[in-house]
Formats: sequence, C-alpha cells, structure tokens
Amino acid sequence: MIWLAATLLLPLAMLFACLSQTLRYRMSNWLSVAAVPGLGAALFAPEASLDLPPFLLRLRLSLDLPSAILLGVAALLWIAAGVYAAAWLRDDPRRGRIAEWWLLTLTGSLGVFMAADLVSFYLLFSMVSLAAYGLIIEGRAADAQKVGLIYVALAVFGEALLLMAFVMLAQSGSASGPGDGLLIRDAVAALAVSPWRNAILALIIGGFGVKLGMVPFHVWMPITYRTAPIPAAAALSGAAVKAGAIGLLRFLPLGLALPDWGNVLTTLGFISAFYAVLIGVTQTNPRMVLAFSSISQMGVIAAVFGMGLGAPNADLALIVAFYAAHHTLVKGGLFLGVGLAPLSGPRRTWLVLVPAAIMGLGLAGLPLTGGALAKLAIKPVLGDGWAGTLGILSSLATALLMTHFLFRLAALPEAVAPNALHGRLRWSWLMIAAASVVVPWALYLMVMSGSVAYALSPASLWASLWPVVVGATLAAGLRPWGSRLPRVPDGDIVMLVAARVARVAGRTAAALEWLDGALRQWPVAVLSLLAISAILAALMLVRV
Amino acid sequence: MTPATLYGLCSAVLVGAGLYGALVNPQPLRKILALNLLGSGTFLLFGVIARRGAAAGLGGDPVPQAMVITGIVVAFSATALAVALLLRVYQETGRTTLEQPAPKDVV
Amino acid sequence: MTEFLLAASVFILLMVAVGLLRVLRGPADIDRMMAAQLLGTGGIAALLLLGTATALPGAVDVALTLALLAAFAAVMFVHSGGSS
Amino acid sequence: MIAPAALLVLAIILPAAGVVLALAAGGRGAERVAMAVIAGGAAIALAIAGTLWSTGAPLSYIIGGWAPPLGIALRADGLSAFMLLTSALVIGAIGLFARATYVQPAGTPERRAPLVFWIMLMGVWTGLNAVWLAGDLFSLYVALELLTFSAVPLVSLEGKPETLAAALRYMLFALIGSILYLLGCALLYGGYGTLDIVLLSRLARPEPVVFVALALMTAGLAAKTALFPLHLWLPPAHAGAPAAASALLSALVVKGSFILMVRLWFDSLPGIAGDGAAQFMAALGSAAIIVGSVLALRQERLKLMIAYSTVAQIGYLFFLFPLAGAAGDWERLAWTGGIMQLVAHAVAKAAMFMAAGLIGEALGHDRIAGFAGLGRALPVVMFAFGLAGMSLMGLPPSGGFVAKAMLLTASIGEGQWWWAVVIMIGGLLAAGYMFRVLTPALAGGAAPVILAARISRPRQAIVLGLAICALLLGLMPLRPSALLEVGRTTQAAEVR
Amino acid sequence: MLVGNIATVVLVSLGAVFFLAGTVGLLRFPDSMTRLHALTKADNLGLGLVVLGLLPQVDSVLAALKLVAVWVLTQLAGATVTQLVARAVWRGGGS
Amino acid sequence: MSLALLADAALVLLVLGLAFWINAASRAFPAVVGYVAFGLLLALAWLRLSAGDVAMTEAAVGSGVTGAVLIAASVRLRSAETEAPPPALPLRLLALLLSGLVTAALAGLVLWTTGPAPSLADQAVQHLPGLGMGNAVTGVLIAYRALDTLLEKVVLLLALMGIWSLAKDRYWGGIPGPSRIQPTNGALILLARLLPPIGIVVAVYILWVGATDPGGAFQGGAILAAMWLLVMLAGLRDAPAISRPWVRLCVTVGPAAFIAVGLTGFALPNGFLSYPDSIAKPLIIAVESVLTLSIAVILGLLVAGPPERQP
Repeated sequence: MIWLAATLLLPLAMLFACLSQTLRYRMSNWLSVAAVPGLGAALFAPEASLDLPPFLLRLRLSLDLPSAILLGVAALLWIAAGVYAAAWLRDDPRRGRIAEWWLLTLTGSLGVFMAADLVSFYLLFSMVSLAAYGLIIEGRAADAQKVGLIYVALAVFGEALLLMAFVMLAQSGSASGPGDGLLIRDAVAALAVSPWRNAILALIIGGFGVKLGMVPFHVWMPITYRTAPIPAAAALSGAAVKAGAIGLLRFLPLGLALPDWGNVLTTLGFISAFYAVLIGVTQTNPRMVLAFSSISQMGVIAAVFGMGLGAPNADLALIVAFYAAHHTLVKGGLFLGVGLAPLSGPRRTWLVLVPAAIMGLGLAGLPLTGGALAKLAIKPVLGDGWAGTLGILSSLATALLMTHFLFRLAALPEAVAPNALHGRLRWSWLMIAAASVVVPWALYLMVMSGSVAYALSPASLWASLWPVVVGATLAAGLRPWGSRLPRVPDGDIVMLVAARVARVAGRTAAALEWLDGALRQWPVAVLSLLAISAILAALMLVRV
Repeated sequence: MTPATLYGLCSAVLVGAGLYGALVNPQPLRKILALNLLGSGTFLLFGVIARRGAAAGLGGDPVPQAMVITGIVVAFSATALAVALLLRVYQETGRTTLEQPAPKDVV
Repeated sequence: MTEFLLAASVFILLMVAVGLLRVLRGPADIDRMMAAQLLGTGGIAALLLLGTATALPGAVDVALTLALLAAFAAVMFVHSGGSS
Repeated sequence: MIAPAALLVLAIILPAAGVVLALAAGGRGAERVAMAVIAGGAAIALAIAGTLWSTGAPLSYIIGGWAPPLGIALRADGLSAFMLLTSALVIGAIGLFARATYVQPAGTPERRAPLVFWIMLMGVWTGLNAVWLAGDLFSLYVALELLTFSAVPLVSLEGKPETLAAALRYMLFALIGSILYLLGCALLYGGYGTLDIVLLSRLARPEPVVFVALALMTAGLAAKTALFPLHLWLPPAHAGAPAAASALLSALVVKGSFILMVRLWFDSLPGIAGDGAAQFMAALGSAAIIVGSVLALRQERLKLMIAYSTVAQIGYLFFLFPLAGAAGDWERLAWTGGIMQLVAHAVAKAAMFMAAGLIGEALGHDRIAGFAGLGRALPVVMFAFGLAGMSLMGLPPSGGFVAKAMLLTASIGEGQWWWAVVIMIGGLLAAGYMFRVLTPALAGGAAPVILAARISRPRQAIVLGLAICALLLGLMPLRPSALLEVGRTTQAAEVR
Repeated sequence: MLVGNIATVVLVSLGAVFFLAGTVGLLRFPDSMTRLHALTKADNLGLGLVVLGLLPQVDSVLAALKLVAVWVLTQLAGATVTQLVARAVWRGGGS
Repeated sequence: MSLALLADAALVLLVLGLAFWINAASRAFPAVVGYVAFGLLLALAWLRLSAGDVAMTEAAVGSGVTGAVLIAASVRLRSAETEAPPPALPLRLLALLLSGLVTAALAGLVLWTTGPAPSLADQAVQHLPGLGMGNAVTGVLIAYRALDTLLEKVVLLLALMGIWSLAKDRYWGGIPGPSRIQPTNGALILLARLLPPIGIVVAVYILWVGATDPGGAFQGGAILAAMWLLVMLAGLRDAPAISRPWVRLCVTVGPAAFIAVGLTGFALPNGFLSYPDSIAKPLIIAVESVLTLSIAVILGLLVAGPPERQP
C-alpha cells in the first residue's frame, strides 16, 4: 500500500521541490529516483490496492498481475531513462523545466497503471498525455512548436472521446453519475447491459487508439519522438504509450464475446502494423524508424486485444501485458541507443549495434530473446487462422523494419561528447538492453509459468527464426534500392490529408469569422434580439 | 374603449417605435432618443396597469407608479451617461458612428 | 362646465398639434425651438384646463413645474451655440 | 450580535456604503474604503454561506418589515451562497491585484483612474450581491442597472477612443436589454400584482402574458449576458478595458444577468417556458461555443482571444435550461454542473485576464505572435495562465472539468446527447486556442525575451493563487452539491 | 357661480382664439422675426386668458395663487426666450 | 365617445405622431425638439392616468432635464451628422416586422386583459397612517420599497462617477463643461436672477407636499437642479470644480443619510429601513430633505457633464 502511494507522491513531492530555483536545476540528476517506488510497488505489492482518503476527490488505486508487470517495466525504463537524462541534460539550460515536465509525465505514466476508478484513471491518463507535450516542445527541434500543437490536438481529441466514453460508462454503471470512486471494473461489468455499448466501445477504441498511434491517428507519434530529447523520447515511446494499452486492458469487456468488435479491432490493428512498416522503411532518421515500429507494434497489441474480445481468454490480460512489457524495454532501450551511437566512436559496433540488433530483432521474435517469448505468448491468441498468418507476417515485417533501423543507426554521423558523459549513458543503455532479455525470461518462467523446454524446442525456435531471417535478408537485399524509395513527407502521407483538412477548417473558420462580423453589426444584433424574443414567445405558445 | 386601453395601445406603439428607431437609426444620439421612446412606452405600460389597479380611493395602484418614478430616474441617468460618452467619442475621434468595420468577404 | 373645459383643452391640443408642423418644417432650428415654446405654453394651458375639468390631483403643481422649466430647453439651446 | 438574516442586508449595503464613502473621502480614501469593503464583504459572504451550510435552510430578510408583495424580501439560497462566495473571491483577488495599478500616492492631487476604479469595483459588487439576493424582479432591475452603470465606465477607464466607442455600444445595447426586461416586469405585475419571485412562482400560470413577458425578459437578459448572437459588444469592451476591469467584467458582470435569467426560469416562473424554449436557449449556447471558440482561435491579440473565449464559455451556461429544467434523475447533477461552470469560468477567466494584463505590461503588447519564449521570462504568469486554461479546456483536475463532466453526464443521461457533442467540440476548440498561446510561450525563441517592465511578485502570486483556486474547484466531488441544493428542492418540489 | 362660469367660458374661449392666432402666425408668417411676434402674443395672452378664465373655478386662494404663478413664470420664461431668440435671429444665425 | 376620451385620443395621437417624428426626422435636432414636446405631452398623459407624481417627474426630468441634455448634445454633434447610411431596405422591413410584432403582442395583451388588474393599492393605503403619510406613492418609494429607492440613489452616484470618469486626466478635479466666453445677455441674467428664488420655493413646496399629494424628493430635486443650471448657464456662477469638498459632501450626504437611517432600523423590531412609528413622518421628511439636496446637486452635475477645464 505504501508503495502505491509513494509511486504517486514521490514524483509529485519532487515536482513540488522544483518550486525552488536551486533544486529545480539539480533535479535532473535525481530523475531516476522518482520511478523507484513504482518498481518497488510492482515487485513487492503486485496485488495491493489503496483508496486514498475520500477528501474531496477520491482516488482508488489497485494493482493486479498484468498491471503490476506493466508498472514494473515502465518504472524500470523511467529509471534507466532517468540515469541517462542526468548525463544527457547535464549542460542543457532547459534541464530545470524538462525535469518538471518529466516528473509530471512520470506520475501520470506510472499512475495510470494503478488507477482503479474512472475519475482517477482519466486524471492520470490526461496527466501523462498532456505533460508529454511539455517534454516534446522542450526538444531543440526547430519545428517543436508545430509538432507540439499537432500532438496536443490529437491528444485532446483522444481525451474528448474518452471523456465521452467514461461519462456513458459511468451512467451504465451507476444511477447517480460518475460520482467518486466508481470502479472501472464495475463500470465495465455494466457494459454488458448498457444501451450504448456500441457507442462506448467505439469511443474507447478511438480514444485509446489515438494514444496507441493506431492509423490514422498515428500522425503525432513519429514527429514527437523525433522532436523530444532522447531520454524523454525513450520514456514516452516505451512507457507513456502503454497508457493506451492499459486503457484497452481495463476498459474492453474482455469477458464478453463480441466477435464483431473483435474483428474490427484486429483488422485495425493489423492495418496499423503493416502500414507503419511500409512507411517506416522509407524513413532515414532512426528515431522516425523506431516510431513507426512502435506504431506497428501497438497495432499488433491491438490485434491481440481484438482476438481476445472476439473469443474470451482468461489469460489475455497477462499475455498482452507480457508482450507490452517486452516492447516497453526494447523500444525505450533502442531510443537510448540512438542517442549513444554517435558518441561511442570506434566502439559503436560492439557497444551499440550488437545489443541494438539483439533488441531490435528481438521485437521480431529472434530466438532466445525476450521477443521470442513474447511472440510465443501471443501465438495461441492469434490462433492459426488469418490472424495467425498475419501475425507471422508482421514478425517478418518487423524484422525488415528493424534491420533497416540498424543500417540507419550504423550510418549516423559521429559526434563528440565529453568523456564524463559516457559512463552513465552506457551504463543505462546496457542495463536496459540486459533487462530486455532478462526480464521477459524471468516473467516467462515465474509469472507466465512457461516451460523452458517448449520455448527452446526446435519447432518453436524455427518458427521464430525464419521470419527474422527472411525479413533481415529482405532488408539487406532492398538496401541498394533504399535511396529510390519514394520520399514520404515529414512523418507520413496522412499529413497531406491533414493539410487538406486544415485548409477546409481554415475556410470554415474564415466563414464563421465573417458570420461573426455580420452578426456584430448593430442593426443585425438588435434584430437578433427581437427575433430571439419572438421565437421564444412562439415556442412557449405552441406548446400549450 | 377605456382611457386605460387607449393609453395601453399607445404604449404598445411607443415600444415598437422605440425598438424600430433604436434599430435603424445609424446615429447614436438618435438611438438614445429611440431608447427614451422605448423607455417611455414601457413606463406608460406600468401606468396603464396602475390605472387599471385603481382601488382604495386612489386613482391608480401606487406601486407601479413608484416603480416608474425610479425607472425615469434610471433612464435619465442612462441618457446623461450615454450622451456624455457619445460626446467624448466625438471629441476623440471626430466621428459618432458605432458601427464596427463591416466584415470582409470570404476569400 | 366640464364639457366646455374639455372641449377647450381638445381645441388647444389641436392647435398645438398644428403648431408642431413648424417643428417638422423648420426651416431653421430656431423656428423649431420657437414652435416647441408655443407647444409648451399650449400644453400648460391644456393641462390646466384638463386638470380643472376632471379634478386631477396635482395638475396645477405639474403645470408649475413645467412653467419653471419652460425656458430651460431654449436657454440650453442658445447656450450651446445652437442659434449660431 | 447580528441575526444571520441581517447579513443579507449588509452584503448589499456594505459595498453600497463603500461607494458613497469612497466618493466622499476621495483620493487615497477610496482605496482604503475599498480594502475595508473587500475584507468585510468576504466575511459576510463566508458567514452567509456558513450559515446555509450548517443549517441547510435558506435565509430570508424582509426589508423594513414590509412583507411581499407590498415590500421587498431578500433571500439567500444555495445558489446565492455560491455566487456570494465566488464574487467575494474574485473581487478580492481583483482588488488586491489592482492596488498596484490604481494607486494614489500620498500627498498628490486626486487622480481620476484610481478613484473611478475603486468606486466602480464596489458598484459592481453592490449590483452583484443585489442580484444574488434580491427576491423581487424590480429590485433585480435596479441591481442590473447598478451593474451596467458601474461596468460601462470600467470599459472606458483608459479613455482610448476605441474603448470609448466600445463602452458606448455596450451601454446602448445593455439599455435595450434592461428596458425589455422592465417591459416583462410590467406585464407580470399587470398579470399577478406582484413581482416577488416566490409569490410569482405560486401565481404564474402558462398563459400568453407570461409567455410574452418571459420571452422579452429572457432576450433582454441574454443581451446583457452577451449570448450569441447578441455578443456584439463583448469582445471590444472586454478586450479594451484595463486588465483588472476586464477580469471583473468577464468573470462576474455577465454572470449577473445570467443568474437573473436562471432565477426567472427556475425560481420565479418554473416550468412555464417549456422544453422547446429551453432547447432553443441551449442551441444558442451551442452556437456561442462553436463560433466563440473558433473566433478565439483566430484572434491575434491575447485579450481579444480571451474575450471571445468568454463568448464561448458563456454558451455552456445555457445548457442549464434544457438539462436542469427537465424532470428526472439528472437535473440535480446538471444544476450543479451548470453553476460550477459559471463559478469555474469566473475564477479562471479572472485569472486569465489578469495574467494577460501582466503579460501586456511586461511586453508592452499582447500580440500572440510575439510570445515566443515568454514561458522563461514570466514563468509564474504563464503557469497561472496555463492552469486557468486547463479549466477552460475542461481538463482534470479543474473546476472546468468537474462542470463539463457533470453537464456531459446529465446530457447523456437525459438522452440529449447532442449537447454532449457540442461540449466535447468546445473542449477541443478551447484546447486549440489555449495551446496556440502556450506553445510559443513555452517552446519558442532561443533569444531571451526583453521585458518592458518588471512585474512585482505579489501580483504574480495573486494571479497564480486565483488560477490555483480554479484548479482546486476540480477537487469537488462529481455529484450534486448539497450547498447548492439548499432552498432549491423545496421550490422545485412545490412546482412539480 | 353662474357669473364665474360665464366668465370662464368667455375668457377661455378668448384664450383659445389667441392660441389659434399664434399657431396660424407660426405657420403662415414668412420669417423668424414675424413668427416670433405671433408666438409671443399667443403665449402671453392665450395662457393668460385661460388662467384668468380658470380662476373662478378654483376653490382655494393657494390654488388661485398657483395658477397665477404658472402664468407669471411662463411669461418670464417666454420673455427671456423671445429675447434670446430675437437676438440670435438679429445676429443672423436664425433664418 | 365622450369628450374626455376625445381629449385622451387627441393626446395619444399627438404623442404617437411625435414619436414617429422623433424616429423619422432627418436630423437630430428636430428630433430632440420633438422629444421635448413629447415629454411634455407625456406628462399630460400621466395626469390623465391619475399618476400626478409620475407626471411631475416626467415634466421635470423626462422632458425638462433630459431635454436639456439632449438639446445640448444635438447642437454639439451637428457637424457629425449624415455620417452613416441607414441600414438596407430589407433590414428595415425586417425591423418593421419584428418591432411591429412586439407592438402587436403588447397591444393584444392590453386588449385581452380588460378587467381591473390586481393591485396593491389597498395594502399601500392601509399602512400609510402608520407612516404619517398621505401620498401612497411616496409611501412606496420611501418605505415599502425603500431598498429600490436606496439602490437607485447609488445608481445616480455611479452615473455621476461614470460621467466624471470621462474627463481627461489633466482636467480631473476641474470644472465641468466647456469654457465659453458668454456674451452677457441681459434677459437671461434677469431670468437667472428672478427664477431661482421662486424655483427654490416651489421645490421646497413640492418636497413638502409630497407627503400628502403628488410631489417628493426627486421632483423637488429636479427643479432645484434646473434652477442651479440656469444660474450656471447665465454665467452668474460657474460650475463648481468637482474636487470641491462641498460638492462631494452634497452629492453623498443624501445617500449616506438614507443608509444611516436604514441601518438604525436594525435597532427597531422591523429591522433595516424601518421607521419608528412615533417619529416616522419627521424622520422621513428629514431624509427626503437631505436627499433632495443631493439629488439636485447630482442632477445638476449630470447635466453639466465631465470636467473639461482646470479649476
């Protein structure tokens, strides 16, 4: 219990300390500490729950096994990224403010795994979504402002969908409104009989889909990960994005068999998974490649959810959490690697590329890595039908994309940094790289009660290996043509559509501005006044 | 047709005339005048109602009459303030128009 | 008697109404001012007649008030430079 | 020991006496009087709210012992208590904030702006408290005029030509509004021989005279509230006034006429208007939200943006009519939600306008395009601005979130989902215009911002404090407020 | 009483005639100066005769005094206004 | 149709004709002159509606003082006329339609309700003896609805402050009105010497008679204000600088006294703004006298306008 409280309170206390100018500028050194209680909670209190005192806003926190796994790995990543950030930001004049945004994002990011009631979930979810905005615009990119606006527009849009969904959920779940402390569990249970079930499901999938970067709501992801400072991008891509996963986990009625909705979600997921690879291979910036990989992986997670929604599976939550946990560590780690590669000089191959290859190809299911275990875990859920086939193809596609990433990583130009930095950067990088293998294995054995024999059986090994080999070979084979691939505008082709939408919106806005100007003419306003009273009187009269 | 009804109709027309004037007259001073017409019409309606409430040996209900007196005072204060504002606007800008620049056409 | 006074007041009111044409026609503002002056006097006369005819309470006091303020508008007009 | 009900009189008379005394004292005396009135007024508001909270019963006071219908009664229900507290908080903050601007140095001849400001501040407060408490529609008319007469000089306080014109336009339009309201009063008196709110609620029947009266009064009050499309006067007036005055006008003055409308629809003539009219009002509110927000999004000057945001935020209030007017399980939630929106907007908007004032002072302009890097130059002010913006966007935890969540819930619950859609779109657009300001301020510009003037810490603290209040309102539980229901259920029950 | 009534009828009728005359003058006379002349006659005599005519109808001295006061005050105002207007017309601004 | 009704009809037609003229006149000045005449006729109408108090207020304020303000303004604004064109014809037609609709609704209601209206006259009269009053309207204003009257005084003060606030900073504390070398005008000076003494007597009389007959503080105050303005217009006395202590005192003493008397009511059983039975009438007359003074000064200064000269 104390761990749960500390997970939220420690970062908030540190944020409070930032009120002091001196402490604020030193805070970047201590960011790693902020996530420690989160790790502790996952390790020592994986089943705990806590109702914060019902003083006004009543927060109810609780953990179960899947959320504890997600919380633990997220905390681990935040710790590693914190260590990395301490070095990375050492001379950055903005480190004070980055630290503030960091702590706020971290609180939301870890808290969202623990939130048990609707209101606190929404609160913490908004916290992680919107505080991330601060991290994004603090990046040094020239277009940080534009990126920040696009991010916030989509984030707020997603939240709007969610708020609507939550309000409707709350009404299904209780007779007196959202009140305080209405448990998500109870609200979702009532979904079975809710008259608005379809609307709620659509809103939930849409809302969390934005967070997960599901096509076409993914536009924000590549550009923000390109813009944010490296350690922040690592934490965002690894940990913060999982707020969407925990959202689907908590809010999808996985116990009800809803094959239609399941198919929809699975299809959407695979569309994201493949579309992102398609676009990803055209990218040259390794950060962008990683971002598209994230979109792809989140698509896979969505697809898994879809399958679970169609055919109830008691272990689904755990399986998804496991898969997502691996992705958290790998994706976060790879971003750290992108930052380290240009600084590691002649040792780049062994220090960065090899671990990155293990991690990256692990995402595709490279045998013996955590990724192989993750793929193994979702296999029964995807089944042997079309979803299973698409699952294997997605592994292949991932291998292709990650090989492309390794090439781009290797090609990054050298940069110089003071030696003192290297130790901590390297240490956190290697720590997370090791964790990406060790943690899944540990979870596989201890939590998932998987067997080593099955995991290492030749059939399993072959099943995981061939897509990786084929994908990697394809990528190597395609490399000479890489320069001839079409250039995709910054981020994605969807941006083109967005530009058109923006034009239409601009024209609408101009029309509204004209309308406002016309209505604000004196005679028109007085006429409106008279018309309003006439209409009101008429409406009252006709009723009788 | 009682006198009260007659003045009641008068007040109705005055209200309409005041509203019309306040609407179409471009000059603020004329708007102020029209508002005074509108106010007079409203007050007259109070008077008609008071007249119809004549009782207790009084020619009219004193409560609405008292309200009208309060109303006239307020209306005068409003006129004085509005006129002072208008004169100041004129002094500052040399113009008395209240219209904001008309909206540009949509391009 | 009452009828006579009423009739007289109606007559004077009508005269006033006709005199108002001068307010309408002008041509100069000073003519309008004068017409208003006549209207004031006529109004006071009509008021006194009506008040006496129908025993309206306070009619004479109202007339007194009007008489006191009769010159006020015109003085304001001249003072503001309306005649120049 | 003063009887609790006598506090109602004092709540109105104290600021009124303040106006008189400040004018008599002149010069430095005005500010001193205002400070004393602020302290006393806050204490009175707290005492009234505390009494209502502890007894759970409304208060009433009959002036001079002349009971309605002949006389006038003052009444305080939960709504009055909420509004008294809100106005005390906001006016207190504005008063403290304005002390730096409207100073009268010792031993110098009396200056215009300080004297006018302090007197008008108390004038506004007199009018507001009278609106919150008066139980008679004609007294409420006088109270409305008090508001108008003190608001207009505040708009033109700086004497710039465009603000003078804005003040004149405001004045004339508001006058039409009050006369239409008065016309309605005449009709109601003619119909029922009383203008007392409670007595009217017992007498009034759905008949043409009431319909015409209610329609005229509602339209008139809507003009004073600047409900779209009657908002012609608001943007120039609120954007042109000095910061402290804008805060006062946007946060409170427009709410006075709105609450009067609420009194009419819910207390005085309950159930008369019917659903069609209520839907119509909410439809106008929706148009206000959309058009106001889009216009806010397109403004180039910060204060105009905030002013248009007021046009939009006022729109939400009108959802009260269909949502809290319908009988059912959700009307109590809608009631609390609607009033919370009013309170949250008042607090947040006051903070925003004051923040905008400080930004304007510091930069010497308020063009949004020139805000790059402002977050570093004025961190506290921008932070306060952002916090207040959270409330406008309806993000948790903020008063705006609580209000919108309750309105949303009620609209879904009552099956009027279309209002929910508008609320959501409004939130998105609000986020749009807020982040349009925040983004360059937080991100942009490597070059340090050169400030034209230094902003004192206490003033920043006041703005921040108010913004934090807007945030703390978000800690309110998402259920009907017990205090707000004081004195309401009985009346509602009586009508049903 | 009867005498009083007859006096009233005669005097008020005469007053009315002067008002008629004043109005006709105001309308028909060609320029401001002559119109002014007509106006003052009507003013002075018309109201004066009406007041005189009403005197028999009132029952208290105070009321009678007030009636006379009304006339006196109107005369005073009328005279002044005539003066002012005439001067203005004389200066050439009027017509 | 009886003769009385004929008189009413003539009056109504005149009033309406003037109202249309006020709207239709091509320039502001004729419209304003029309408005002055309109106010005078309205006073007559009020008398016909048995509302002597209102008639007197209308005569003094609606027609007299308001007319003076408007005339002065229309003269000063002469050169700014014909600046903006009237709205387009369709807009005017729509305006005609909608304002006609309001008129029709009101007229319909007037015709529809013909019986005696609910009235508070009985109650108002019943309590008058306790106040020592004979005029029910004064009773309503000063006792039954005294809060409105009190707040209305604050409105007046705020209006005055509002007008003063329009001064330029450098003229703050200065003298209202534009400076003008006034050609000495014998007739005007004579009037300004003769009329005020009479006016003051009349004003006091009207204040006094207000207890039993039409009249009262406001009407008396308006007459006083007019007399004061006359003196100022004739150039006998300049307007006072608004920073003068006596100006501030005169302006505030009435409302202050009203509030003070109201507050002493807390000591009485009926509370705020109640009057002790035994001395109700003297107390009310005393309050009204002070109020009359304040009203006179406020009205005079409202007409005089913002300070435009240094003291």
